[in-house]
Amino acid sequence: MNFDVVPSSWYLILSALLFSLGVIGFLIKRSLITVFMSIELMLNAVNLSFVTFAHDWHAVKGQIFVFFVMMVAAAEAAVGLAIIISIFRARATLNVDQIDLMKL
Amino acid sequence: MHLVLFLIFAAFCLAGAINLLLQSHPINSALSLIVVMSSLAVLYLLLGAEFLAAAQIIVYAGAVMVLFTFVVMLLNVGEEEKTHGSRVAKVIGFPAVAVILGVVATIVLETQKHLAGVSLSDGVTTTQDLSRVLFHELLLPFELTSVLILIAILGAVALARKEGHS
Amino acid sequence: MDSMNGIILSLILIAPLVGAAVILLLPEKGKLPAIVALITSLFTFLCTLHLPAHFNSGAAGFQFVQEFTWIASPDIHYHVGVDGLSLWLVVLTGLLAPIGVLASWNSIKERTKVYYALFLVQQTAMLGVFVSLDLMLYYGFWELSLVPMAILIAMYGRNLTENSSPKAALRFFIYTFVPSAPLLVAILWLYAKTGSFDFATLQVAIGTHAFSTAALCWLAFAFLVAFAVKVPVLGLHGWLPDVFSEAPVAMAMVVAGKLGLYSLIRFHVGLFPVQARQAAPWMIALAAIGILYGACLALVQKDFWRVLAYGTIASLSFCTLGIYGFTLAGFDGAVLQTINEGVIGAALFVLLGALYERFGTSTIANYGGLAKKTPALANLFVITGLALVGLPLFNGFVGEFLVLSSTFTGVSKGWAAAATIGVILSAAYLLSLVQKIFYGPESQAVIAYPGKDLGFREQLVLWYLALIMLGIGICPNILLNGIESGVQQSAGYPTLSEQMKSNASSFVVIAQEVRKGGK
Amino acid sequence: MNFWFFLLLSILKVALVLVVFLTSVAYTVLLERKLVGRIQNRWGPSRVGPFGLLQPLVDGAKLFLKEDMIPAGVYKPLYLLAPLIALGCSLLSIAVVPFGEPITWRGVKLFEIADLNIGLLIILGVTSISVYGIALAGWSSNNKYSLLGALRSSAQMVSYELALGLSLVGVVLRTGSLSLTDIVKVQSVHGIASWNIFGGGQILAFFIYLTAAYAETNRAPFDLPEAETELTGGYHTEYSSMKFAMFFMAEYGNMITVGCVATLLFLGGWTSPFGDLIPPPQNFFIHALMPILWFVAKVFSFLFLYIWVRGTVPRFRYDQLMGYGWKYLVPAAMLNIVGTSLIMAVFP
Amino acid sequence: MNTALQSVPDIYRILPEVILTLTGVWIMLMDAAMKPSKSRRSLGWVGAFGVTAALYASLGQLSMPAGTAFFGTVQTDAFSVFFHVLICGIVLIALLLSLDTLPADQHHRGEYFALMVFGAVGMCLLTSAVELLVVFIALEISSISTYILAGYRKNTGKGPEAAIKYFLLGSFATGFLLYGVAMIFGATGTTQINDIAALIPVAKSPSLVLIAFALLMVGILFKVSAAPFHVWTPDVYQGAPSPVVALMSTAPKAAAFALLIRIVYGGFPMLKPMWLPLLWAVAVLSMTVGNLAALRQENVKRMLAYSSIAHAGYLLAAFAGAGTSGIAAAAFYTAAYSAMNVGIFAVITVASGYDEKLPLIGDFRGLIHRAPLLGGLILFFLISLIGIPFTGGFFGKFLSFTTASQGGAVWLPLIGLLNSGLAAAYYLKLVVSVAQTPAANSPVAPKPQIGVAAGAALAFATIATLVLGIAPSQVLGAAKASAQTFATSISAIK
Repeated sequence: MNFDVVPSSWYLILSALLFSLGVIGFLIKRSLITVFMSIELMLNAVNLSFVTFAHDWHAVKGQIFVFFVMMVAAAEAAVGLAIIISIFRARATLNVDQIDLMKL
Repeated sequence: MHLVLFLIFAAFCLAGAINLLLQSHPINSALSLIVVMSSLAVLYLLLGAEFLAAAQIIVYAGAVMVLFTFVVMLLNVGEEEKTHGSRVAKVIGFPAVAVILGVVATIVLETQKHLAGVSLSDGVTTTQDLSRVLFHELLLPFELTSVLILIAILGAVALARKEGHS
Repeated sequence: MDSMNGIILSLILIAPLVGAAVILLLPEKGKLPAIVALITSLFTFLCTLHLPAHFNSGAAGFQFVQEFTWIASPDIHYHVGVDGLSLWLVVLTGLLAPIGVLASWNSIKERTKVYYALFLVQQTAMLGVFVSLDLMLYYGFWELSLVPMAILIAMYGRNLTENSSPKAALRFFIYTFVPSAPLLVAILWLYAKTGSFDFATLQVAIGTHAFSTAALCWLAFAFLVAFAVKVPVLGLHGWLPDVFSEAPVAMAMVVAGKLGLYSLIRFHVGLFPVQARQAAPWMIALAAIGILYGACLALVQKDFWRVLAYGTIASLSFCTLGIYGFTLAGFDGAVLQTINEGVIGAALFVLLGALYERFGTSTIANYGGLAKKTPALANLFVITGLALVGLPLFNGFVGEFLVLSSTFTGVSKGWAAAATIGVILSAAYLLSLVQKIFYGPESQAVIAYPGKDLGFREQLVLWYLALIMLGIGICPNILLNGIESGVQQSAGYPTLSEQMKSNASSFVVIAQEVRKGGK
Repeated sequence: MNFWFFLLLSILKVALVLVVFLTSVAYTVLLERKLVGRIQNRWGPSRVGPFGLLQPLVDGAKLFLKEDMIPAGVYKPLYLLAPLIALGCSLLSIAVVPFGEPITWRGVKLFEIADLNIGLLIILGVTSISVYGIALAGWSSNNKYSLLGALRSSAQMVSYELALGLSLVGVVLRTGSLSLTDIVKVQSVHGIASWNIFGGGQILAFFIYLTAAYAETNRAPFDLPEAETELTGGYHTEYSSMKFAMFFMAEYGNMITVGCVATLLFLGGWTSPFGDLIPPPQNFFIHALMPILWFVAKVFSFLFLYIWVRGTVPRFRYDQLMGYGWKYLVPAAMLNIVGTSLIMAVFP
Repeated sequence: MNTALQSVPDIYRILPEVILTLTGVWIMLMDAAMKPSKSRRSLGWVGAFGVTAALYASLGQLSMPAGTAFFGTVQTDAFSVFFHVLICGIVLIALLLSLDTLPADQHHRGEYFALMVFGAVGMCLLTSAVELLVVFIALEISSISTYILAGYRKNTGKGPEAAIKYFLLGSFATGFLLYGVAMIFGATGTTQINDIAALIPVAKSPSLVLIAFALLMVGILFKVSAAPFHVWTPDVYQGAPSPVVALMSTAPKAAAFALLIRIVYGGFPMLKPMWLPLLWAVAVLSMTVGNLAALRQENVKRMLAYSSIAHAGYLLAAFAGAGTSGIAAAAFYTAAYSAMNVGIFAVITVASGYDEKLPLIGDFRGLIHRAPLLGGLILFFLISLIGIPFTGGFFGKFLSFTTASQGGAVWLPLIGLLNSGLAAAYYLKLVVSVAQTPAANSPVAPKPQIGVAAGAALAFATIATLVLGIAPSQVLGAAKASAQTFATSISAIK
């Protein structure tokens, strides 16, 4: 086995695994802030796919996509965390199951 | 060498991600996520994306996650309460995740024959190459990001500010 | 005047809308909205009278046609016209409008603007149904007719204290709106296959066997159900009693009957003659049972609105019976009876409305011995009742006779007998109603009543209606000529094509005979 | 290149740099105490060894030997992790700093642990990570002073990181590279005249960098995270003995790193201020070591400036600090970028 | 880049977006320059003016030949103009509405207006983007601004809840969308929508394309709140301020539908055998789920939220149509839906205020007696939502179903129309409530005042709904022209 070459698919599967873990986190975590972190994990997983594909195609565009995803993630984080702060002020909890003023 | 590095950091990634799920305190989850992100940065280096690796550290680990920990500290968020959550989400969600993972993995493995391997020596993208495309062909999206960030700043201020102050 | 022919139908359609807009724009001061509504409806009525005046009963096809492309693709046209079938229905609608306004004159006291505006919109919608020759346009008016009705029932229902009038409105709307979904699908399917919404085009396309039998069956069924609910045919009548006891008088008198019956003849029988024929045994059975059922239930009701509701089911079933007998005389009778029902029903509603207005109750047991205090009311009630029962010289007789005799000779003696029993029963319920309200010992309420008889406005309306009943009863040919030409030409062409067209002339002869006998 | 040889040499380099770095950290502390003492008209440490030169060693020994206390209420894993992160980050960035001429010996660069195309970005990245050390320390201490200090500190660091990063863009624009070696090389030709701070016209950038660097390292006049009068010790209130020493070392390590970066980016790095005026020495060893001397001298003068400022400028108020950073430094840095690009566009 | 469009400078192709951005920046600058105590009303007018200017600018784009700009990242054609005009119209109405209904003591109205205008930048761009990178960023611009606006009522607790739900689920969906983009990039090496269509036949792996498409669909269907990705809608609509709901229930959805059309017809035309049944299934599911859930609602905004899910289903039915007619029907329905939905939320805003003094259906009891104009308008828009003829709602539904039955799915209109019947039941609850006489103990909100701006907003929405129902030829023509764009581009690929 050649120790200097790793198949691209390994990276992609790692990415898929991370993505799935992110989705699972989104489903099972009960604190808003960790739910949000799970989303960040998903985005990171996607980024890994992008970079792998960019490497495979020798296309810079894939990397730039990742760059933009990062910027957007930063913007989203700013807004998301601001929302989380405002919800904490209003409800004094971050538990997903207690954010239920509007249930039937 | 490459294989070893890949395995190590992939393991870090996965361990971090799993730890993110297992930890009940948000700050630990955040730190796990930082581990994931930093390991990803190394993987990017392995894939020849050195600018992205640095950006990953600076933007994600250094800015986004700082914000997260900052908020955790500011709100003094405690341990996660163990509430059962939505059963429907789990009943549908987990099989769906398994299916997605299975399908993607199968497809990826099947596609592997069309993909090249990754080795350290090939295809390092220099920052110049990156900027050339970024400021030329993708100028419009780049400029658009400024609008996005403007909105984010505006929104963060608008949302986090307490009512009654101007 | 002939220059008017091209636009007269559009004028009839637009006039009430303009009136509604004027009412909305004017301030709500005193009787102003009512006056505007009355003027508008009278004007519309005058316009509708233009139609019989210039109608050429000998000519084939539709008259007063106006057509232009409304939307190019999908191919929807503004296409209106009348034939003998719709002619008198349009006139009837025009006639009932001012009556409705007068009937609401005192009973609607608040928010008159909205009331009269919606009333006039409803007017347009109903007229539109009768004159549309493009299926899409037709469907538009058909659906539009539901809305003002539902809102008016909800807003101006009689029992405002409880939730009953909104419930009645809801029930009415759902009952009529849901079945129109399959109707629209059927129309859309036809359009997808033929690329046209035009009535005549579709009639030809279906007549030339462009579609599979199964498809036609479903289409016909979709049409049938949508219309049958609106009539209502027995089994689909659940909305009617509620609406009758809740709706304002002017609305209740037009809600049932003519729209559905007209649509059945024009679009079910007219478009799908073969399928209609297949459905006929069922419809006849339903109709005959409906007559018995309605009359029987009417006998035992304690509330006079409900008596009227079940009585209406019975008399509308009569019309259905006439249609699905597939005889020319039956058709004539059905259409005539539809018009009769409109007139008589209107009169009854005005009468019962007058009672309700005076005593504030619709429970029959609260009345008794009223005839002494209000002789005019009693007289008019009796006259109207006799017309409904089908006393010779009144309009009800001609229609009922045509239907019964044609059923007897052309369809089935058994069903005809059943229907005849129904007629007798309806006489029974009406007479017992009259007896309970106007005769017998005076009830508490009646004793307490100061004794104000019908006012001038009410008398005017009722005598006028009574005159019409009598008029139609004495010389039904004025109507029947037109109706017959319409039935023959539009609904009749494919309907009677197979076995009846060959001996259509003989049926015409029979019909003539019957009519002579009627006189 | 032999892999094992590369590994061995790398370990050697790391060890050497580590030792030198830590020693200089210790003596920077001494330097500060002495200098501040002089500024305040007193002696500073002078008892241990000649001129107090052994003072750092004794201090170190003391901190090592002190009782290791962990308060009861702390969140232990992070409480222990935080000083490690702080020190680790402080040590990490020195790895990409080239101390001298890029002389390679058997394929390995001698005066630099790792040569990367994106050395500058690595430094920025590591700087941005170092926030965690302080933030986590403050939070895990379970003490309001610590928390407030940490919050202040992380907010301050995140804010000034922006100005710091932007101030470097001008330099990068002029060089067209993110490699520190390349950045130094373009400043080497005419000596002091071609240094970025003078010849490159980056004096504004240098000023911004200087200010931001003070804030990044939590040094006076921006030492609010540990303003004794309000917050006692700030984020390290609950730390003592060795763990405190780590924070302490991290702070001074950061100072040195910042000094190195300033030297590389603005002051011509290891090149001589006389440029080509003095012909390069023929002797190989002098040729190799002279640049290191220049480098050390420049870093030293930067540190001197650091301490001088600490001794003379009063502390800012927190809102002033934030306002200054966002309202003046960031716009000024952007102005610098625009100006530099304009000049480069007009005079290519 | 083909030669024909070199005559048009790139900047003209994004002129509406440029105008909107400048307007937003101008509002922010003015906001900063004004004294805190001063009324921010004028800023709303500035926004309205800017949006109108953008609307005209996009109409002006009709005169230039269809083509791409900025290295093939955006494309202006009849299609983009159609949706630009639609979105600008909606934002204009929402701005005018906010002008009168935002509480006077709201200090941060400047930001509010700026966010609306900036959001419009993203939505507009979404309809003309043909590069997935631009799509992504435009989507985020529109989403983030709506997240923020959704959480604007901070004092109730419901506002932040709405915002967080919208935000978390929105970002979650964005994750899927991005994963899809990554996959399609991996399969074809490009992220340019038109190139994707050309490169799919030579893609690295067909299954990669399929999974990419599936993931993209998840992301987009979430944005249009089609079942089963609709769970966020009711909570968000309920918690967000009413004028914001008027905006976010229509404009971002319109943009997302435009994107859906671009992607399925422009990017994946050869997968039609696959996505057609998929979209049908989603359509049926959406209308059924939406209507069934709406039946149980007591809260007006929640009910309308479910109804909007159902409407997404009706709209998706149009996709069944063959080629251009399907696109035209979908575009038209989007317009009709937007007109009536923005209308009904506008009326509800005026009637019950920014803070929602009348949350429940029962609270609207007797509105028509208290405020005949508002009550009448509610009835009118509800009638349109039910789908009664001579309103935009009917004609849109009609077109959509006609297209579906022409496309061969007769059962689809049938299900759709039965659903309309179901829908009528809950719309009528509100109709009846509005028309009823007010109960003695029903909460009486102060008699609503209709200001100039809100009046204009209501008038625009009403006229649009009426025109779309009675004389739709003009709009339909525009929708068809826009569909033609696709016909040409699809045939160009084949």
